[in-house]
Amino acid sequence: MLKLNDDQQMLLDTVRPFMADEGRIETQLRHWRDKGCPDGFGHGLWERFGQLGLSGILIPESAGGSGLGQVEANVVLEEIGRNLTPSPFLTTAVTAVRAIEGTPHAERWFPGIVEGKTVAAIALDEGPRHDPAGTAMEARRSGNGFTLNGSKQFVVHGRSADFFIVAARSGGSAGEREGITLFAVPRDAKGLELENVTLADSSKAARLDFDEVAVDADAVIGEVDGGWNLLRRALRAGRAGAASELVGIAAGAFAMTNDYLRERKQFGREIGSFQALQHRAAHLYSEIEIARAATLKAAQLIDEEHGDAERFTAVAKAKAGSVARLAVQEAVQMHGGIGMTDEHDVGFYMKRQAVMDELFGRPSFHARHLGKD
Amino acid sequence: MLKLNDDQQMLLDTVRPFMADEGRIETQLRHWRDKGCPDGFGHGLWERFGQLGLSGILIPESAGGSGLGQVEANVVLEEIGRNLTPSPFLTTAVTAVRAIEGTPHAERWFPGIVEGKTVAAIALDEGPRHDPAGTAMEARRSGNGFTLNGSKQFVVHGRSADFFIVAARSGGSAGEREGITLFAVPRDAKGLELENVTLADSSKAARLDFDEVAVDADAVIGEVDGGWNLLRRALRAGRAGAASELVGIAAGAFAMTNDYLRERKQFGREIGSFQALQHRAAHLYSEIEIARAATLKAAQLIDEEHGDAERFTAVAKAKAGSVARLAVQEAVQMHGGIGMTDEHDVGFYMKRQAVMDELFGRPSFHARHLGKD
Amino acid sequence: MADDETFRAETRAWLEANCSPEMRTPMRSEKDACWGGRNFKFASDAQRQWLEAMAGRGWTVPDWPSEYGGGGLSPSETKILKEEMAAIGARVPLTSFGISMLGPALLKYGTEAQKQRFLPEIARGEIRWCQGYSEPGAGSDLAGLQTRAEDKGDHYLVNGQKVWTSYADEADWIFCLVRTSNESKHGGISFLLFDMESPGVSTRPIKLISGYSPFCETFFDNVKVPKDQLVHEENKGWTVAKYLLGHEREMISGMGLGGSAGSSLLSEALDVGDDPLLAADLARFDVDALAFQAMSEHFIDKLKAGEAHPAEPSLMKYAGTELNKRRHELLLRAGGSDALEWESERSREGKTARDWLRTKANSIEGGTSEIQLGIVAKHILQLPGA
Amino acid sequence: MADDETFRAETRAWLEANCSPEMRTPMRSEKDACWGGRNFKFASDAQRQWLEAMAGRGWTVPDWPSEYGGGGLSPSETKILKEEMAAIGARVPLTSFGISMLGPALLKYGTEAQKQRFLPEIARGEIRWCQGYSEPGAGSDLAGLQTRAEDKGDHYLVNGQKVWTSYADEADWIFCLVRTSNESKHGGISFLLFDMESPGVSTRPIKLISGYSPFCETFFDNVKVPKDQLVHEENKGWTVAKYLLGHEREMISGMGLGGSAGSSLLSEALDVGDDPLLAADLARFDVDALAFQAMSEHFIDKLKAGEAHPAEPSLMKYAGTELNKRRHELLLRAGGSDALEWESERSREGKTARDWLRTKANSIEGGTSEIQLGIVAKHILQLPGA
Repeated sequence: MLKLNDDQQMLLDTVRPFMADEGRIETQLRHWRDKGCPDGFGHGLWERFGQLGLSGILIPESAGGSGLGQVEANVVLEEIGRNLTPSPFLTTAVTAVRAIEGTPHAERWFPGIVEGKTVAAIALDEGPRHDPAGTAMEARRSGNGFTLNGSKQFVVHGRSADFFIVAARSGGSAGEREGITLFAVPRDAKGLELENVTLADSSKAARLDFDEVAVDADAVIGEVDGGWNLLRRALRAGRAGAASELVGIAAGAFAMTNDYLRERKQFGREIGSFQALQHRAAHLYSEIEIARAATLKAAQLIDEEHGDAERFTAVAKAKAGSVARLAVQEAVQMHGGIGMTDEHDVGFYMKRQAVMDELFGRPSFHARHLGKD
Repeated sequence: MLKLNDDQQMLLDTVRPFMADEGRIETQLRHWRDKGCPDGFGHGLWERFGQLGLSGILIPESAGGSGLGQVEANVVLEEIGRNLTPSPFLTTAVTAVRAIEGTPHAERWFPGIVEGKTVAAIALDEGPRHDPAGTAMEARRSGNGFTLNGSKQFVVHGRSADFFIVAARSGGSAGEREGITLFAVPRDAKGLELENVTLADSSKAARLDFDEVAVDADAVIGEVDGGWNLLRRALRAGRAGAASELVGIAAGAFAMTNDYLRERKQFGREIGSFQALQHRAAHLYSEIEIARAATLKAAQLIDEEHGDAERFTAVAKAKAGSVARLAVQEAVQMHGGIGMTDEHDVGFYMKRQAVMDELFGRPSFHARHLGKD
Repeated sequence: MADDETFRAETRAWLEANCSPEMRTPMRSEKDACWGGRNFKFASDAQRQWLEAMAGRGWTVPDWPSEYGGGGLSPSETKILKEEMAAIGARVPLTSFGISMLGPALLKYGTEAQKQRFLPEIARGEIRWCQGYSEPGAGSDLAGLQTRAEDKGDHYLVNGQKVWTSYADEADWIFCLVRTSNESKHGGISFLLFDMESPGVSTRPIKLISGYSPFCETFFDNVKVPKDQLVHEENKGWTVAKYLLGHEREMISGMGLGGSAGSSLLSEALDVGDDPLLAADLARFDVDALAFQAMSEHFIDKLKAGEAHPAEPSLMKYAGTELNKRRHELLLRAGGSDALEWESERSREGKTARDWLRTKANSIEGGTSEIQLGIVAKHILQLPGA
Repeated sequence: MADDETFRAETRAWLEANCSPEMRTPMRSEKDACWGGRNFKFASDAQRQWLEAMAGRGWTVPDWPSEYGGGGLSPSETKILKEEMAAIGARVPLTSFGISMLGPALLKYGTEAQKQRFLPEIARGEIRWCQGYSEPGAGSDLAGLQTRAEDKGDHYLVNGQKVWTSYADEADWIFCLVRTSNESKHGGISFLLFDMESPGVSTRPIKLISGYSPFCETFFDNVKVPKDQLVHEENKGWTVAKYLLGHEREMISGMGLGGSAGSSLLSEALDVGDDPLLAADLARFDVDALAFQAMSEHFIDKLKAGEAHPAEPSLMKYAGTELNKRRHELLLRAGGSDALEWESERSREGKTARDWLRTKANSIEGGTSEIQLGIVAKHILQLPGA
């Protein structure tokens, strides 16, 4: 059944009011931005995620988590998107958990994640565009371990991270899938320099410089030279999750706009009674519904370990990104001047959309590869 | 001045009523189609073009022509587009004339063109997509001349043609600009087989098979191996002309639609009073105006032999093609069911647009090359 | 669940035995479909046998009650049957507006006598139906219809004209909207059934821009219709019509889906030569087509669970038909000048171009895209004055 | 023509002598512009000298009459001046709403005394003007304004509030629409000029999503405005406003043009890495940008010849601003995650992202795209009820 089951619906009924209350723009995104918070999110809310069993949503019950799947993670992420709630949920609870599960690193880091205390960050991109196979950062064997050299960017929540999941090249050359190794690198590793960067949506994404950073052999996640499969598993979860967050962004911007259309009057009538706006709103609604269905399908296929999971994950990320872009553009335009002011929330949706559009690959990347990269 | 000058405006004031009367759908396109005319156009009208000085519009006055330029040819072509008038004007009076002017072939063929008696056809494409540099047809030196082997398609008005302008490869290899030679091949050449093909818009475009077709050295137009420049000159004129015809198609479909919007009632009011349709109509109108300006600029630059002429010709063909596509789609949709019937004229605009879109390169070809190919 | 598995095994075996190889090849066009009816010429014995076998089990309409000629299957059995048919590529045994449109309306609004009279004939493919909705001049404003039915005691006398009647020239009966009162626009419409061989009925095919004539104009000149062929109450035909239109939209949006889901990705299927801009358009189309495929599954699952918004078929109809138009624009462009040929054998008589033109009607027939957007704006988005 | 050539030669020589190298470098942003006014801080001596030299010849407003501080040039001379300035990359010496908006309105509707009083100051850049049109709650419905001006014999008493007043906090005077009658919506509006230092005027900057504050809210609390500062007749201010809006639209559409015409093709200028779909979008954008460049030339030539339809500036404003928004969407995407940085030195404090956000207002300010489309539909297409 391509719809939420009863348990998933119950989860939604819990998460939606929680996020709309504790995760709302006023008390989270705007609050931390105006305070100039260097993390860009509140650790208190992250601990609340832990108390509610959300931060450990993908972690097995045997390890103290909720033992749920991608569909459930996406339920949370759509609400995060709807409220633009800043949190390390996508990178830590979804992407990083999928990267290290089933490896010895899980034992070390899962407890802190379950509690909503630990933060992880993914250090993958090396240029302005997402290109996992293009990973060029050097991982040179030395002694018992490796020495890392190179730089990473767009490392979301890098400053707050307790550890980084770093993709580096131990063999082969940029462009090849073979030869990539994943490492878990602690934030205090010697030779690792971090620049905390504020993005357009007030989130923080670090740039990292690795200058002869030495790591032990046990820093390797999975197999040496065989990181591609783990990376794919992590990215699949991260991309499907990002798609769901984008659906939430689109739905949140649309809901705000539809309310505005019904209330705001011009020329003596509600602007929502103007047919040109009605048709655009109906088209946009239709697109959002389609993007949500595509994202749900991707999540279900991931949970089923289905062979089409990669393809539909790419479809979901591409579709949700394009639809969310249309949604925020229409939202700002239909709000008119007020939507251009910082005081109004709708502009936050536009900024967040731009960042999420790029994270883990933009729509054109996924449309082109359709899950093949 | 990027607008018509007084003389050009006067020409328009003559051509517009002429084409709307003698070139109209009922007496030309529909008439010849319903009669199953194998030429797809009326030779009587082509002679009228001659009497009015239109078929010789680009031919120097010294050779009996009107000695005018691309802007004037485009004035005629926009009216041809508006009325979907079938005629060999674009291929013969514009493209072929530019291919042979200044060569001995002009003396032979110009008089018949001036009279509206001679028809020429361009045999260039060898596959389903326009690709001049990809010309592969073999022109083998033999004796005093050449032997041609290969096939051509989308040879508009091929069956009616007195001669073909054929691009073939005397040197180099497919993909290179060097090594292409243009030939003037009479229709009765031995070894030349012709299949007359009806296209979606009821026009006729032959497929030609050259099986050891022997031609004399004087069949060469311009220099051996140096046909590229002549071909470019001819194609530039043909493309700019096709752009103008597309603007006419768009404008004709739009005018028919705008009239319909103002007359047709549904739900007790004119459908043109529905705001969603108003905005779409206004957007379309704006696009057509832009396409026309771009086409006029291309024509002016061609007449000035300006360095930007190639680039703006590409812009004009790409823009006019895309805009005309939007125009016919909106026209059919806004006409509703009646527009789907053969009895109504609006469907003819959609069919003609599709053919003109492809002729001398589709929008994506020109957007990509921007005059560089 | 165990029962389902038994049903699946039995069904598979039965299909294996009864569906001939010919009936497992894909249909190339509407012409290959089995439409049934009094005058239908079966394309082959295989086609006739397949219809008879399926109709014998009520499986032309598997989820209808068996007392009306249906299969009486549960939703999960119906799904299994469809899956098993799909697995061997079995053709639909009977294509019929009686099944997709009139039947559901009769099941909901027909009298017991009407159900017993008409439904089994539909299930067996004995009567081919056409739909008399649109009128010249009414267009999207369906309820603005003018065809009159005067009460003459035991019968109605029908006069007027319909247009866009699909295959009226091949149909046996018509279900038809007529005006029985001028007091209100929607409240003066009735829903009648009558035989196309009734005196006073005539049809004229409409030639389309694709060159085909699947639709007719249909004229009624003093046609007598017995009163027991009125469905639902007099002046309440609009209720029936709306219900039926919902089914039509589902069917059309389902067809839009069928147009793309079964086939491979355009970006993989088509050779675009050296045209990276077209390749880009194909890649984006594939994303949208796969996403819409997911939406179709989601919609059907919501429908089954009774959770779909009543206006959601409008959304599906809109999105599905616009997508299908775009698909054919791309197919045309990918074909280049080859695809512009209209009458050559090489181009299968212009199939690409004619199919492309045909799809332009998708967003007009069954309610225009503009009408669907208006319905979504009003009923789902609750926008004022929509 | 011989005269023109003489003028061109003289102009070239004068520009060569008077335009310093610094004033021949491109402006990087609005901040580099010379805005003039009482409190303007010149960025450099070169900037001041360039303004003084140009103003000295009346060439800040070359086509205004010389008795009002203009250059008194003919259209062809004006064109030559612009061409020669463009040839050496000379900066515009003075950026001013007085020049682009108020001036033309005063030339058409001002009294002789008003022209003599205000125009020379505008030409010399001594007074910086702002525009008081929009009000909170009115939005696109400009004529729905509520700011009241009561007739107090020799002066008006103005009370109310404006919004979206560009650089009100830096302006010296305001041209302002006020309501002098409630009898009719459009017929009760008057056009006033007054000093922003008048008692009762206050401003508050509005922070935008780009992080900048180029606009203000402006409040009027019992502001006294002498009656000789009324332009045109009382209650006929809407006529002046419409005339001026036309100029604003031309200017904005011209800016849209300037945003793309001067620069190179996006498909050549940007590195998109391995993203052929983005490359396809850039190629299509370039076609549209070059076509719009041609349209702009065509529009200007029609304007000069008096052949432009009065509603055509709406078309230009619509098309130009939508194009500019698209341009910045592409610039953002081409920049990838680098372009998302907001405060780093590397990103020039987020210039790409902030400029992108800024352009979202293009299709709102000066009349939304929806308003422009409505004007085209009504006045050019003559559609009913538009």
